[in-house]
Amino acid sequence: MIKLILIVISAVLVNNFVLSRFLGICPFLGVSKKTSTALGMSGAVVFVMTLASAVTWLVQTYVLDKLGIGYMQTIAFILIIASLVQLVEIVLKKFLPSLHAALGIFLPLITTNCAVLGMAVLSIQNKYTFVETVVFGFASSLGFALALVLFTGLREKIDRSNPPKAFKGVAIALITAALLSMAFMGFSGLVKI
Amino acid sequence: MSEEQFYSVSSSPHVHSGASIHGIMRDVVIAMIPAFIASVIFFGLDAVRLTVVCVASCVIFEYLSRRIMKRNQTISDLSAVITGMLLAYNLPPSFPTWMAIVGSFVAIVIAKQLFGGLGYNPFNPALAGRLFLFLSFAFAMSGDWTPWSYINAENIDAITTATPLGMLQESTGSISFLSSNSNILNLFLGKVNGCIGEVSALALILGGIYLLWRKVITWHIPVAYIGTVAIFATILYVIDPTGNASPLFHLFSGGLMLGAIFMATDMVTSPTDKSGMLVFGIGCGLLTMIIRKWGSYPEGVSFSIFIMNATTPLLNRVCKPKMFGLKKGKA
Amino acid sequence: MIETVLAITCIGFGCSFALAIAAKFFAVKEDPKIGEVNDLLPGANCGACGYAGCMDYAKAVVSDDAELNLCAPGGSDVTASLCEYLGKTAEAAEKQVAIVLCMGTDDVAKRRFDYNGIADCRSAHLVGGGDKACTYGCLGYSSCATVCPTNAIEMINGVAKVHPELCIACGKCISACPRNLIKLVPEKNTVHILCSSKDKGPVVRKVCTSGCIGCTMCVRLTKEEESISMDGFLAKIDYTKEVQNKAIVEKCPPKCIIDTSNN
Amino acid sequence: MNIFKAKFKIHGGVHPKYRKELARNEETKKLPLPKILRISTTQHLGAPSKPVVKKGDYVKKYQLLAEAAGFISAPVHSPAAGTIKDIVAGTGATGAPITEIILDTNNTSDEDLVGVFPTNDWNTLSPETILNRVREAGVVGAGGAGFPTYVKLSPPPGKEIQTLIINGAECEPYLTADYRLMMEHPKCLVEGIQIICKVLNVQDAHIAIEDNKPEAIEILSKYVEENSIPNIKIATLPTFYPQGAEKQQIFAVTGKQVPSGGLPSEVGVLVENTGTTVAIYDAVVKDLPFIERTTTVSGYGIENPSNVIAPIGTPYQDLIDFCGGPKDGVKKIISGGPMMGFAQATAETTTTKTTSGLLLLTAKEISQYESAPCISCGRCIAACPMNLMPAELSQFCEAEDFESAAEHRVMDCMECGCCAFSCPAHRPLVQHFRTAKAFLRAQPKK
Repeated sequence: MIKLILIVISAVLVNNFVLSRFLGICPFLGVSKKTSTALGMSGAVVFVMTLASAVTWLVQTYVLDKLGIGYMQTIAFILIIASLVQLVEIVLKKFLPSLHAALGIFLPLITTNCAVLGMAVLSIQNKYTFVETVVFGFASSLGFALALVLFTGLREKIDRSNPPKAFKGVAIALITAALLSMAFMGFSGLVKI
Repeated sequence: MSEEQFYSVSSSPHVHSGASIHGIMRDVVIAMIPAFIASVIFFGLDAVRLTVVCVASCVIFEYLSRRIMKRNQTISDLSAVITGMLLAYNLPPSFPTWMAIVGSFVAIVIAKQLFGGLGYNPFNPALAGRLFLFLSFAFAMSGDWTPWSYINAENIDAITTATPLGMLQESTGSISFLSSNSNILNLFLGKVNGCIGEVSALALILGGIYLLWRKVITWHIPVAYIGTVAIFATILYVIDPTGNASPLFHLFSGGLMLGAIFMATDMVTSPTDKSGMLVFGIGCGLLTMIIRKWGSYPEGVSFSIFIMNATTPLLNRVCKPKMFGLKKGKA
Repeated sequence: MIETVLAITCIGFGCSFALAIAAKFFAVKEDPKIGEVNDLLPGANCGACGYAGCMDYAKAVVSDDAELNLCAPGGSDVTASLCEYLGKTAEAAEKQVAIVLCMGTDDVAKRRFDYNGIADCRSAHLVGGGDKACTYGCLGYSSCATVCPTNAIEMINGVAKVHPELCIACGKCISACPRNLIKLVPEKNTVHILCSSKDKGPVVRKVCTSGCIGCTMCVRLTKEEESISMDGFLAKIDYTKEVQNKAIVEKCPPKCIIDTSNN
Repeated sequence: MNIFKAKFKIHGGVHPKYRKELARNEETKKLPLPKILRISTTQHLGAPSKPVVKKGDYVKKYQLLAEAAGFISAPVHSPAAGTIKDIVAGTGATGAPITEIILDTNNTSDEDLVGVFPTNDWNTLSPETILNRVREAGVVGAGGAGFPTYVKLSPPPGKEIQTLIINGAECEPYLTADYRLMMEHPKCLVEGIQIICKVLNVQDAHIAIEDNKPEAIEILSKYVEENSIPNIKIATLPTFYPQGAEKQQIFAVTGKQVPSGGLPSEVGVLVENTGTTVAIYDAVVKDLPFIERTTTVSGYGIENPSNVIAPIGTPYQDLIDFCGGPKDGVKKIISGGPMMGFAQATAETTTTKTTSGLLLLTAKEISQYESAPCISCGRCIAACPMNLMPAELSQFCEAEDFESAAEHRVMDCMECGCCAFSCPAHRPLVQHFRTAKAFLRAQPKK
């Protein structure tokens, strides 16, 4: 049980997917313009990552390992993640059309989101059990959501700042993200995992 | 009325309280002088060297960046001087000069001017400079040295190489000697190792009282921050007195006083609403103790304030005053 | 080797089967037109049209009839196919250009008080009616220039001036100007009366030396074409007609009529 | 004793330098009739009145010059006999265009007037006749807004008024017109209050006075004591700005909060300015139309600051010359108080029914705005009596994001100026909000 808590702390705070491992940066920068889209995106990512972690672990252990074709891991995982994202898109279009329109291009982008694939591959490398993988998937998507919401708050403040012309827009956002990741380095060593 | 002599016309109001940014910053500089005197007493020439270098380089960097960005000059509002002093207070006496200049560059140019100058920066510039130095030159920041004031101190055996928190971090056996009264008194007065500006809690508290009296800061952030650290430390101390240092130790050691009174209360990067300030203070307190207790760095103050700076825009959105005449609880 | 191929195809089939069920189960009634319009679009999802991808633009074109010429990569042939599909004619009317009807620069027009406040026309207009002596003239705090998406407006000596070649006639500057000095006129019209002051002659002369004093000289000279009429004490050009008699440019006493054909 | 201390304290408020001692001690003087009067037709909130005279007409004193146009409007009467020289377009104190009736009062006698029929006992008049007299006399709120009084005195059906508050706070610095009025005419004020009580059939009325005017409190309470009027009490309020604001005063005296966007009548309270009450008394008892009012001419830029009774339409220049002319170094001429008044470009503008003050301020007294960035120090939030967030609002307005400004309730800002007064970065906060409100008002109601 302790190990699960450690996994959660490590995934959310210590090696946060966006701020320490620098995975999933493009939706992180793309969707952080408005809080409503950021929350929508986080919701979609949590749903996809948790499901993806479960399904990819099952496929890895019962299919790939059984047949000894571990090298097919990437293709299989991408296939699963893509279909999960398609599922999310259909569900969102049905129940939350406004959010679906607001997210627009960033929803299909989750398929190529390295955070999702990264999480799946990492959980295999760390030899987690099934429960640990799902918890790790859920926790890392929480980490992504935390970083995204924090960054959206900051983004709305710096959108009102007036940097020199060359730094307007994404440049100043990247600098803020750098400072934010510097802050999160404070948590390093919090958990010996 | 001759044609040329125009009247000045502006929107109402036409009178003003006389407050100015320069006035506020001047009060903060005055409040930091006791800490400077304490640092000179304990660390002598190094303290003067570092403070002068940091303040000068901060002002020069601000002047140059405003000139390059073709913006109006703002070095007269003393905010660069304050950033310089705060950054210097966070540096150990043996810190090399060129690194201090790099720190000032990061603090002023990257953390403040790139965002457009005072008021636009989401993070406290002095903290950004300190964290950058802390993460890039870890060795220089925590280096072992013996402040000259120790040479002629009477209790020779009290010479310790690391800072009080450093010892707390590395120690494995019982550390009850850390919480002895004499050590606490040393901590309070500042006769102990550490960064030049943060050692003397007495001087910092004096500065804090001056700021409160001048209404530059309100009590909410410092009290919430120091209160949370005290409560958290007491709980730990009650659970395991040998393994943990006493609450008083935690209050007067490390950068807590400097952080709570001068860095967390930086107006630009802390919430504007009273309830937001309380949440901000409590957040800083929790994070500081978490990092001190379980984190790999001995000192958590800078990191915790820096992280809470990131939450300030969200706190500003959540904690809002209720408008007059909105009895029915509508936001 | 064969098991790999089999395994992956099984996973593929499994996923697609699940998606087929989901698509059926959560089907959303969609306007077929949107799909067809989407096929006409290049599908680059670049967002240049200001919508989030081509599907979104298609939806906007069909439901809330967005402009048909916004697709940058598609260019004119996409616009043409959209028009022909929707049976609408894109307003291929002649190109419109914005123009600022004031030339009261700081050297000719007087100010009446020393304004201390926000350097923005909309705000300055609200404080004491604006610091320009002429209550109709351009205040010169460049609200229109800041709002112009293509930076076509430049402030020259305190008065806004539109560069016709950069102007895309989006109309943002018209709503930004608190004194409604900016009009959309056909590009081919080169003669303009750069004044909007409705005050009497002597009042105008006191505040601005190049303001229209209502002497009706230009109206008399262009009597046959009836291209210029008087609106109170202000001469106004009827932009549906071309002004032939270019002599009015020299004859106009305050010289507030210009002809942009030469420069 | 009929004096009680108001017990509710409102949030925010500031303490500007009051400088009331400049024009507080002498008696109110009367301005000799100026040669030219330029009477504006927008003397009130609501539709401008329509002139009923034309160029060249000869008019008597008290004769109707312009009739009310619509429900919320008020008639304008001639303050003196004279010939109408012209009816022209001019600019009002706020800089907005107005129509002015230019009256030449050269060598005309003061007796040449339209007959007036004062009554010696107003108790015999029915509320309707009182209301009619108030409407025909063109009485408007003298506090600065200029809302037609008879509209205010006829609350919408179903809304019962329980308490009447007479606003004697006069919290704007420099202005002492109401103070002098309370000192010199307690009788007119008290009877005016009784008239209003009769019209609204209200039981108790409070005169709200700030505690920096002890003499006024003492005189009024002595007057009420002697004539044993039970239902009028005096509420003393702590002195700070904006104690005189309607919603704030209602809360301070009764503890009730007027709902956002609502009228005071919704909480059963009505606030009336002391100047307006005396004008009601003049209209009902002396049958005099609202043709003159007291204006405080003050500031370090005027030779001898004093309170002057001047007919409406008097050019500011005449008032300034009457008070000894300007000293040198006058940087600003302000119509009204320094916190909410309008700065003037020239001294040609003329007084109206709502001109409570005319200030000539030197550079030492006024402040300059610079659009320095906001350092979110929170002083404006602490000062705002409506509990809004001026810091955030002004950043929205700077980015022209007026929708978010509307969400943060910029329409509820009453432009009292407390935020801009206390802003260390000298940001023109009130101008931001005024621009946002003008923009939002111009938006078609979606």
